[in-house]
Amino acid sequence: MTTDPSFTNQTFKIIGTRVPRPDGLDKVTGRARYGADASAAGQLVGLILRSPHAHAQIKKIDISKAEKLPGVKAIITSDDLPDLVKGKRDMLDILENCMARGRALYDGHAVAAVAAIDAETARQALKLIKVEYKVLPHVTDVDEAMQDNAPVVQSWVRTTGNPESNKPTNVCQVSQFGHGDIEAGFAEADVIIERSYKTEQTHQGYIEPHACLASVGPDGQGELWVTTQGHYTFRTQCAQLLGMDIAKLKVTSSEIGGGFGGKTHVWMEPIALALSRKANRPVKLVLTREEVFRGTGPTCSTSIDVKIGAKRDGRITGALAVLRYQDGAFPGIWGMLGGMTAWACYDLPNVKAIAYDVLVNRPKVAAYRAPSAPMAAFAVESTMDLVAHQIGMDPVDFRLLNAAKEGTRASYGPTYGPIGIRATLEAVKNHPQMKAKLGPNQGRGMACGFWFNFGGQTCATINIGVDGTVNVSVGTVDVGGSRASLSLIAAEELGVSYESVKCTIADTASLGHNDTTEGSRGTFSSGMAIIFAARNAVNELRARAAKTWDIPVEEVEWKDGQACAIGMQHNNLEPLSLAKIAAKSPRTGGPIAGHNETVADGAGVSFASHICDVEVDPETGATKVLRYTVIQDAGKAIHPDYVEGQFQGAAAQGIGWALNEEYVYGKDGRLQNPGFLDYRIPVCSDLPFIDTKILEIPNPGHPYGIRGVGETSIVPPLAAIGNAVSNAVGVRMNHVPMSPPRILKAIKAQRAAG
Amino acid sequence: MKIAVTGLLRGAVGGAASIDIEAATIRELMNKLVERYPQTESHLDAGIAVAINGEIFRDNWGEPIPVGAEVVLMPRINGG
Amino acid sequence: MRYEAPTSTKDAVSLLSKAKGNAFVLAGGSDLLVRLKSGTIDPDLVVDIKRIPAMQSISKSASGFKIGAAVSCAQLGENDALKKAWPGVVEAANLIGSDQIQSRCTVVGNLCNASPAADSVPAMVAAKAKAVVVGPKGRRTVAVEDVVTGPGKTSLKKGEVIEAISLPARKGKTGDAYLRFTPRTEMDIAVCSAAVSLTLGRGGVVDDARVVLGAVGPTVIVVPAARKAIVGTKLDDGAIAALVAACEAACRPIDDKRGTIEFRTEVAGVLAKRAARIAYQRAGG
Amino acid sequence: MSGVHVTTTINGDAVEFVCQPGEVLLDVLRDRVGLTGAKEGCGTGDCGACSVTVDDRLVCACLVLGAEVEGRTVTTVEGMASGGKLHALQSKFIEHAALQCGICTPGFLVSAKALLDRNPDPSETQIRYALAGNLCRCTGYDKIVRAVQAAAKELAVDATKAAKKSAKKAVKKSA
Repeated sequence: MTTDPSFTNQTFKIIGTRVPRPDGLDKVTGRARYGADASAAGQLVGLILRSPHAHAQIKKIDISKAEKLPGVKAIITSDDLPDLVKGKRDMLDILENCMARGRALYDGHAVAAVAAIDAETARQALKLIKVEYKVLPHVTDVDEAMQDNAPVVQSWVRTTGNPESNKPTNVCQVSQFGHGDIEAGFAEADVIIERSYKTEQTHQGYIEPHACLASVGPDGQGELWVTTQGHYTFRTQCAQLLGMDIAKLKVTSSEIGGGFGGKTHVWMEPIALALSRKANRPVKLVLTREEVFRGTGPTCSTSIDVKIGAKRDGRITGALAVLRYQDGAFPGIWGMLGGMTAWACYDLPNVKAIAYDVLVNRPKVAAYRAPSAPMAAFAVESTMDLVAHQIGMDPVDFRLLNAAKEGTRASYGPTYGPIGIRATLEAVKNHPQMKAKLGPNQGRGMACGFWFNFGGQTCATINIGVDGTVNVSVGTVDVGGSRASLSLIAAEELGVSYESVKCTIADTASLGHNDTTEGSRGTFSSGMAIIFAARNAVNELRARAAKTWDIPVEEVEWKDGQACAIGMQHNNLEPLSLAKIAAKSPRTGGPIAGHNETVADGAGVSFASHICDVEVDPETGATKVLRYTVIQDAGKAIHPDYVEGQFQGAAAQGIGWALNEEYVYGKDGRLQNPGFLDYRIPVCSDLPFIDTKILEIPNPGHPYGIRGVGETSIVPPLAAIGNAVSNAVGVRMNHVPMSPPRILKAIKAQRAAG
Repeated sequence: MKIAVTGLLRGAVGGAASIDIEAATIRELMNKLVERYPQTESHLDAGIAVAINGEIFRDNWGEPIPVGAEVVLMPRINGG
Repeated sequence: MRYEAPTSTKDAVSLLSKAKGNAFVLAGGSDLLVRLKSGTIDPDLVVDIKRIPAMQSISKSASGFKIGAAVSCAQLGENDALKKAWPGVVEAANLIGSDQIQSRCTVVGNLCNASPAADSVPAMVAAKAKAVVVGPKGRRTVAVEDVVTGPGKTSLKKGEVIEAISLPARKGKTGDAYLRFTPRTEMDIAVCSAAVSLTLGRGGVVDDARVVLGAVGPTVIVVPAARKAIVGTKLDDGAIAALVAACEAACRPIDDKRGTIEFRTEVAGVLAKRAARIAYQRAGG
Repeated sequence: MSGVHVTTTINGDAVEFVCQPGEVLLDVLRDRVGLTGAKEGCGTGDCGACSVTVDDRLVCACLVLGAEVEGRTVTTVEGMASGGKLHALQSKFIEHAALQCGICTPGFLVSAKALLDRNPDPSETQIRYALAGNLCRCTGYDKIVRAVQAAAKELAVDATKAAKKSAKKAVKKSA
């Protein structure tokens, strides 16, 4: 594990050190409180009844028997959730996903919910609710859903974008990206490779199921304790869907047991609040693992065609991708994101991506770590290796020759500033793994990946205590250790020790709106707000020092955590430390604070290149990952341990996706493997140590040069492993996951072909 | 000033890859966009991002657009 | 539901035979409690057998080993004598689930759950293990392969429990092995599996053998043709090829979320080949 | 529905509770005893987030009935630290950044302790297989394995020190 800071020219005192995280003790002793760890006096247990059908008309829901069961306090159906958003489609979709409105759109779609005095009573009540369904034809495969005769999932959907259409369809949008003349590019090429790929649906697989404790009274005031990536977003959505005042719903984010995009919008939280409102008692609602798989938002399955044309010298002359992503039963932008990211690593004169967003009878797709990019990268990066092979060029050299750089026009539109793709490729070339010997049936592969990263609305407050310790309040949920990084930033900016800073994730009543922790924005945007808040606090500290000394504030500067008087006339004044100023604050104007409200724009894109060695058992098709290296541009690594942790975790998710993870649907449209037994995420013995190399290519859009680091490294593994498998046993896998049956089949087919 | 249009938005501006609008800020650009191409209004509600010289702005409509800047209208996107 | 933890086999049998409604035996609970919680079973009575002394130990005698029904698979792995005599049976038992599951799961539970993919069953069948069944009408001994009659179904009658599994003593040059295929290194259910137990005669020639396949049919499959293929040989390439062909021919698998017919059939042959070689080596061949 | 009365020992304390016959130990610990350190990640024994020990055997608390622990000894993550002193595994997990979201951490700690109690000097492979019943989705396991290795090393040093100390005492006594 190494960090290469040679690109950065900033120097820091404590940024970049590996301090212990502030929430560590609570988490190793079992004291940390997650979604399901809260209780309220008099709380009820909430449970949800879900559709067993992939697509069905709900003719009647009879709750009369369940209502009479002693201990049942509230039952709700969509009748209890009227459309209060006046047909505003994205919100109505969320509401309809929370509870079916006349039609069950996928296996696991909620149709009713109950709150009862205990779990056993609630379970019995669910059994007593009688739902009359009329089963409708369904479709779960993205290519089948695009056929003219496919069952239509949502009758109101028409194709928007380019081209548009006005007839009922499952294609909700078509987006096009790119520039240049693609046909001329292919005409110029010496070599053209064209391939089709498929990837199956995967789930984020966070270990903590969704859980919340909701309490709403008849006075319209409410509280929600919930595991979420964005409690402000949850507040807004719940308030709008239930007709509550935003200010009167206080949402507190619990410790979150993983999200990866899956906890970015509401699933059952409005149901819990509605049950609580109806029963006038607190309701605790915790999903089972099966419900998490069937009823929350996995990522898309896809079908992608890629065509690359290149000259003999390795220059790519034309690049085309046609991407078909299923969004589940509600329109999304996931295909579009695939289209935007597909070619982002390269400097291409003629490039095009056509992306289709398609509806099927599966759960509403949610974001999953660099959403949509891994599938597009699998298709593009697999084809890149094929082209390199065809023209007889080393795959790393081929990528380096075509890599994007500062000034390259990105395939999705804008021109890049300083970026790190070439640096990661150079680092791959020089990495010892590239020279390590391989044994029989072993192969090495590499691949690149890209992700945007975001900023967004952010708010932070710094309060300085009379003893000189510092409270930092932020509104971005800490998913992976950001409280440590944010404390480091506050300490660096104020010039105090890390130990004197305490960072808290504020509830919605204590701080202004913050966008959800998604798009790798937590440390980037809250870090930015903290820097500005700290600078405001420093201004106040300077003013207080000036008051103490009775000199103009302009003559006070902040240096190394203390106020210093500038100029000859004050040179006998001893500097005042933050602690000294704080101690006097009651008599110099009261509490000292600094706050900042901002839209943290200027997030920098990031790139990763991965190297992977595998061994394939040619008799069973089993693949073992022997060695794995992640090289990624981090901008500036605030806390290197947690940057490495993000790289390693993302790579592990990508490896699981590449080899084993998939949603398996039966012919009946029902999910066959809604559990950790048969939805196979990697276990400890499946993986080697994952080596990392952090490159620090500063983002000019951030005072410290920070880029998001959380997502990019889930992008390369699918193709890196596919390329490694191909180099190990000579078969090109075009279907993810590359499970043993698929690899063995490919090996047999190749043997048969001679 | 040439404004590049990507993705879905092209459908709302008649399929053009770029359009001409003079604007000094993102707000002025958005106002003129809706005025000229009413179909873009629904996209504006869902969110548009504007890249000015490669830097992407999602919410900051006060951002000035320098003379001669590269301006790209992009979909507003989210992550995991 | 009622929970009882009797302290004798007799009391357990009495509780089970008198039970009204659905009665289940709880040993390790790693299958039963999953089914209980998912609502696939709705027991009126659960009889926990872990407090019955006769079911708690592994005993060795001249005739072989007796493994009590409540002995966890982890305990099997800690018994050196058993491991030495029947390494294949022990490794099969130790493959079930994680360390957490190992602390609880039992080979009798694995058998009575009657899953075609049970890890310990092919190895026990290859070892000619027998189940000691106690019921209201007394005690009987049944070959392990006759306990399971189909997926989720056993030949046990109302009120009957398996008190122990007996494994024969080992004489001469013997070896056994069990291999299964799973997509991950741990935690999966076998996609297909193979157990081989063999005895060597003079000059390293296979005198006797038993080849058993798992997860390729409704119950485990004993493959006499595979035995025939290797008996009288030193596991030369021709014998191995015949063994593989016999195993493939014996497979009657299904397509499901865990594997295809094609994959299971082919890999069952591969596993039988590899298991036979390990067993041969263990026998000193 | 009649409850089962259970007398047991949890983290060294005598505890009594009444639970339903079908209620699992995990629910008893979390909802009746107030120990929420063990988490439910799956409820089917596939994730290990609810790992605890019963009579020093590592189990998933979601696959044990509450009624089964009558007279037994249960240990959870809450019982790992002794007073103000963290167990070496706990401090090494913090030091090596072996947790991100932390939901799996209690289970990993209990499992790793069960491993080191049994095998004080495990190889990397032994650690990986011993922890295969605990799923982590954040870390890729890298830093977890390193933390367990570091804890094993520290415990070995502690054990040597303790042995030397008691040897010295023995020498003094005999003298």
